[in-house]
Amino acid sequence: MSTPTLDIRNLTLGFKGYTGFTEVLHGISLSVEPGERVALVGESGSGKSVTARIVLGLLQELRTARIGGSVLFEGRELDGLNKRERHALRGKAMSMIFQDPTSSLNPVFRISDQFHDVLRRADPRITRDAALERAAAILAEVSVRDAERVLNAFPFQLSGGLNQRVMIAMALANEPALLIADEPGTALDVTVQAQTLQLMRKLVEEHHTAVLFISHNLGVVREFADRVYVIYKGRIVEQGPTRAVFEGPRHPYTRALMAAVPRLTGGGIPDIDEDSPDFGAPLETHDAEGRA
Amino acid sequence: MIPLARLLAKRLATSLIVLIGVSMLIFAIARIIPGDPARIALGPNATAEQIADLRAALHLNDHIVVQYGHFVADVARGDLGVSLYTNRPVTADIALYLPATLELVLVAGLMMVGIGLPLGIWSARWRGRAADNMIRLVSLLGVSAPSFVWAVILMLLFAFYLPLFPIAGRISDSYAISSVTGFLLIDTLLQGDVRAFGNAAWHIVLPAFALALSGIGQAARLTRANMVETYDKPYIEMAQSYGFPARRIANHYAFRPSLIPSLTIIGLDFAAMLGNAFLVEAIFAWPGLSRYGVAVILRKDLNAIVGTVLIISATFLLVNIIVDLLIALLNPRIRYSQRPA
Amino acid sequence: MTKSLKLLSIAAMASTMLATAPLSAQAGGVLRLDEVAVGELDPAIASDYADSILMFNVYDTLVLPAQGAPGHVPHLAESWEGDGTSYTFKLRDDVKFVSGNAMTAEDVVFSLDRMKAMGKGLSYLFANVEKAEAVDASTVTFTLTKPYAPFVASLLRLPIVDKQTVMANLGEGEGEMKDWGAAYLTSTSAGTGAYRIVSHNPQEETVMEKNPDYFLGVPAPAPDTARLRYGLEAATVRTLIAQGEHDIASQWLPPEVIKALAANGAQVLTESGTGAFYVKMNTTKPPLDDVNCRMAFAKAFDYGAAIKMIAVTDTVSQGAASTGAVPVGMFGANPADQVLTRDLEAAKQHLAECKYKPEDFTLEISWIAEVPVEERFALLMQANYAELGVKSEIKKLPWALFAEQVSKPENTPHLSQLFVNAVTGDPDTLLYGMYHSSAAGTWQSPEYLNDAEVDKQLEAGRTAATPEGREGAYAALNARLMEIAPTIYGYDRQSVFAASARVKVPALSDPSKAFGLDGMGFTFRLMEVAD
Amino acid sequence: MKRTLAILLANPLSLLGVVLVSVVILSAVFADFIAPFPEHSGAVVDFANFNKPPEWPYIFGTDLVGRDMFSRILYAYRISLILGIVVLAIAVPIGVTIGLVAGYLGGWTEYLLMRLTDVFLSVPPLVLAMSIMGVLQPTLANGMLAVTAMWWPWYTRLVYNITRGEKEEGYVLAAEVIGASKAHIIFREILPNCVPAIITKMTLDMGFVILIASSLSFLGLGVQPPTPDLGSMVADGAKYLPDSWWLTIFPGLAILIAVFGFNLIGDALRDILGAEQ
Repeated sequence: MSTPTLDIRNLTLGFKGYTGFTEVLHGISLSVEPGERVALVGESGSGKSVTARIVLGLLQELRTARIGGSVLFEGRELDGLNKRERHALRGKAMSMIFQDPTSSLNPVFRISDQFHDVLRRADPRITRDAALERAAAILAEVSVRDAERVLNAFPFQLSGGLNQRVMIAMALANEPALLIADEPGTALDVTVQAQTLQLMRKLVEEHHTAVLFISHNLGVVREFADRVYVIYKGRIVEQGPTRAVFEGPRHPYTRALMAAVPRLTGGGIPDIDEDSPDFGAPLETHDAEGRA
Repeated sequence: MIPLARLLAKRLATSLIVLIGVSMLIFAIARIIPGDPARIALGPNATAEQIADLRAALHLNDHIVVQYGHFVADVARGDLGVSLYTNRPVTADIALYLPATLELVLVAGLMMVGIGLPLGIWSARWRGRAADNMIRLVSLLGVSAPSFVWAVILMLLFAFYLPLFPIAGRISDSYAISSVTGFLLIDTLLQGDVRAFGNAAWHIVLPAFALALSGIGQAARLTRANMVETYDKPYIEMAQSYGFPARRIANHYAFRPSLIPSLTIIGLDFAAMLGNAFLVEAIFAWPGLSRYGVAVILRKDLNAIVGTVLIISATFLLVNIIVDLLIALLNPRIRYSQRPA
Repeated sequence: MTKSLKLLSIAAMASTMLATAPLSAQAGGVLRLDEVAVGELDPAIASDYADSILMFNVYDTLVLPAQGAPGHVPHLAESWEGDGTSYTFKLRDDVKFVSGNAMTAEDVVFSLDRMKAMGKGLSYLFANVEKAEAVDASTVTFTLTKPYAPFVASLLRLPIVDKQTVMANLGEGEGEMKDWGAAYLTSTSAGTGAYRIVSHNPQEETVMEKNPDYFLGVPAPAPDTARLRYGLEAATVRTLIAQGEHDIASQWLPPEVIKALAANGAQVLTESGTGAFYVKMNTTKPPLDDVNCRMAFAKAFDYGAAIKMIAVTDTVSQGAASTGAVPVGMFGANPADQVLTRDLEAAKQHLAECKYKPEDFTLEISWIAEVPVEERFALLMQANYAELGVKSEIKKLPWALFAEQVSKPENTPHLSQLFVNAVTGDPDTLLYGMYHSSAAGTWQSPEYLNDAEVDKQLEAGRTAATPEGREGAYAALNARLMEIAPTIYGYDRQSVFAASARVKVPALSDPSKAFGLDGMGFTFRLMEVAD
Repeated sequence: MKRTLAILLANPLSLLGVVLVSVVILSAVFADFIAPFPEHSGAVVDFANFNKPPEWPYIFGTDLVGRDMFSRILYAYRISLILGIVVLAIAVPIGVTIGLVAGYLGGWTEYLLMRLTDVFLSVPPLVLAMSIMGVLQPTLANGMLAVTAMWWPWYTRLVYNITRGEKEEGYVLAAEVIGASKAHIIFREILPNCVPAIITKMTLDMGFVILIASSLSFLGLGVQPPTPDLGSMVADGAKYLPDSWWLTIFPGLAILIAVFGFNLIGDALRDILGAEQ
């Protein structure tokens, strides 16, 4: 068996604040194989976004954060890397797509400038012309026809869908091994969201990129992911192949999530009784598709 | 560029209205001064007849509205009248003193931007760390004392006790620089006299720094506050997740968007230096408009008061317009209010 | 902490002097001095000390004061004679203006006409002069409306201007003479003086250089260039001198600063004798319309503390104890050892006899904003009169505002502090303007005194034909002024200047070379500057 | 309120601010008891002890007529605080009312009021105050007037901006629907939402009023002697630098301490109350 692109083991996270220590992640484990699309599903505040930021190494720089457990990227322990090495991974070996494409692009710089900076991560000496050429090529891959106009524009001059494609193009520009997609396109129109997701799926398949897909939207997850982890209050409560989880949810939280599926655009947390003792139920693992 | 032109036209029109308002305000203030300007001007030994003549010549016997009419007509011809104090045209006096003040204010403005902004950037980048706390403390100290206190302290430290800088004036006596622009830093270079330029620059350091200190503090505080806010924006997280260098994130991705809201205030602060220059010029014997301004106010020199305040206000408005244009240039949302074709 | 700071400061000063020594050597031949702004270059407008320095160097007058002695000596005039209402002057024929034009009787006539027509500055000195006429190119006759003993002295204030140059540069104005060349003469000079204008900025600096064609010649050791700067802060002057970048400080430096400079090796120059410090009481305003109240305030004033305040060193002071209404050295003065002193008991007695009670009035003590030492006198008086149970408030007045307020008796403060000096050196120009009833309500006469006896003696003093006659008149005047106490005669003034060691100014350091006229000591051609 | 205070005292910087401001206020209030020479705030001269460097019992030295600098600085704080309080007490209601009215009513009222505000804001603050002081007699009351004249427009601007935002808010629209009077909406609905910003600005301004007032008296346009005033002390003392440094440095530092203290608290309040710039 090949080395997983991402292997998280018993990850814990806590913050030290004025009111004392608050633990946010209570020891989660998950893995993403090369080229595999894995979804991490949970409501907001469940800990899915911080997990992504730990993988990117962003939280490690926060002085109030206390991180335990281990994160292995392509077999290398992130904690064992120094700051510079960890930094070197970002934007090259792994990249990220955000929820709201328009506000994730800097409003005062042209797309071209920002693209140039992205490409410079892989090739620090890349000239502006070369960068533009490369950017245009990648934009074409995400079905952007007039790449020149888009590159020359500021984010606020483009539609949300177009910005989302720009984001996807940027994310894949440096051929990363891992792409983290944090609620991609939630801020967009449903149809546009669906289109861009499809586009993204096509691209990651072509590029054989592993994806950690973070979402609260099961409908989208079902379309996109090979495997699903359900996270709830800092714990993984259920995991397994997408089909298995969807067809036979075992954990009450997963079932509650399922009940909310029709609300495709998401935004809502399942309306269930959180005090139910069921929520403390142990991790449910689906053993389908040959995984032990 | 059409939106820019429209913006400029709009701001100029508003400024003109405001300037007319200022002229009325200051004109009214100057006319209700107790005491007879004619008598003050002619000095202690003037006869009643001479005073009556001068009053007539100054239209002082007319209704204030008529006086204002005369004044506006004169201003339209570029005539601000004759100073009752120096017996010279007010425009000539102002032309003589304004460059020195502007030079001081401009250099102070450069210091404010050149030192204040980097401090603010640095502070925001290392927010919460020791460097940040130091900068915050120092910049707050900077804004907490009037510029004359800084002038006195700087002078005492760096001109008296450690005589590193000259104590007064714009340039040493031994340099004869003919005035072309009135800006010594430019005139010396125009004459190709590098040593004189160095000497003039050496003279301007302390007064400009004393004047700039509160502006530096203000600029640093503002930049920091706005940048800290910006650091929470998704596009900064995006830049970080792509591993852009921290320095580039601070200097470009976080700084540029934060600069736009800061600029208005920085512009106002810069313009306020025109007034604060009065305090610094007094200490460093800087031959600028301020000393003239204080002198004419103390002597109730009508024409000169109105002229000086008008010119300072016009400069103030001009600075604000420039700042607005700068903001428009920096903020693509204003520059490209329409989508490009 | 004090000690270490002081040590540091001294060490720093010493190193400054060392560091800047080469600088001052290269300055060579330049004389740097300062005065209060503004420097007025137009002879018809010039009036104060700064203006006088300019006048005495870029212009000449028909006569000069004799050095170290009373009387006048010929200058542009070779000789003169007069009989009380008519004076005839014979002019030198070898004098040229800086323009190259020869100086003739026409220029003298023009200068007087211009002065009288413009009516500014010191033109009032010539109120009694009916006309001047050119008899021939080198003879001029002045006709007076009535005898005026100090006429010759007043000519010290009539700088002779170049008629041809002025006429060629008339500015805008109404009438035949337009502005009388005022616009031109406020920015440059048209005189015969030993120095000519290089540049002039009335707020900042006037630069003058030697006039190589001066009719008396300018001695080589005299400064080649003189820079008169205006409005320097005391602290600035103090450091510039310590750093060897300034030569003569203005007399307006506070005594403490002169003291500090003297302690650091600066020389102290003095110019004495023609003026005094006065606290003038508005005799029209209650309670000062009662002579007993005035006497009370005069007696309660602490003359000793005032003298102590202005002492510069053990031997030099900005003033000498006053002996009465006329400064020592002038006609009618009391002997120098008969000094006024504080007498609180007498003051209380006078106050008891005054028809106003202390609890019924508040005394308004003004001081001139431009003269910081007056604030201290104001505080001194406030404290002195508090001992009499008199309340007072202190009011700071900028000079221009003060001069305007005194034009009406009801606006004039109770007490006004003034330094007055005889502009021509003659007692008439000191006393007449202050005390004659016809002169009431000018900046010199906020007393609004109206006393027949005083008027009589003042007229006698200016018309008396002999020195003895004048002495008698002024002695009587002095006695009368002491009796009715319109003024507190603070002290006889002496101007003190701190100066660097590289200048020699005999007129300000050697009593036998002194002119006895304010500002004349700054005749640059008589100075020496070490190279 | 209690929470605000607790946070103020918890942060070392704002705690420093609270300490400094307390010192200033206590000095001003209890000057009569603290000052070694309370009579030196008035018409007293002591030529036996004039121009003395700091030494016991004159810990800050004496001035040129022999008065204790320390005592005079304590009394000068009293003047500064009174001036600051009075100026804000007049300027804030005027500025706030104009800002509310202009922001809520809009139209010509807004245009005229805001242009008027612009006129005042277009003269550099110090120059405006100087012109006014030049006209009037330099007294404490007139000094307050001059500073007030330059101060109110800033509150107008602040409140105007908030009001324009608030007026579109639901609660305002709701009040309009019910038919509440304009005065009710302006003062009862919108005003309370401006209060945190106003309070923050007032705290910061307390320092700046002291600063501007001292600048005015530095130029000789302020309070008259023998009333002790920090700005005029610096101005008078500056003539005697560097020899009599204590005449300038102590009053200069006194200004710095007071303004710094108010700024520290103002800064902390801004963070706590989350008021906008």
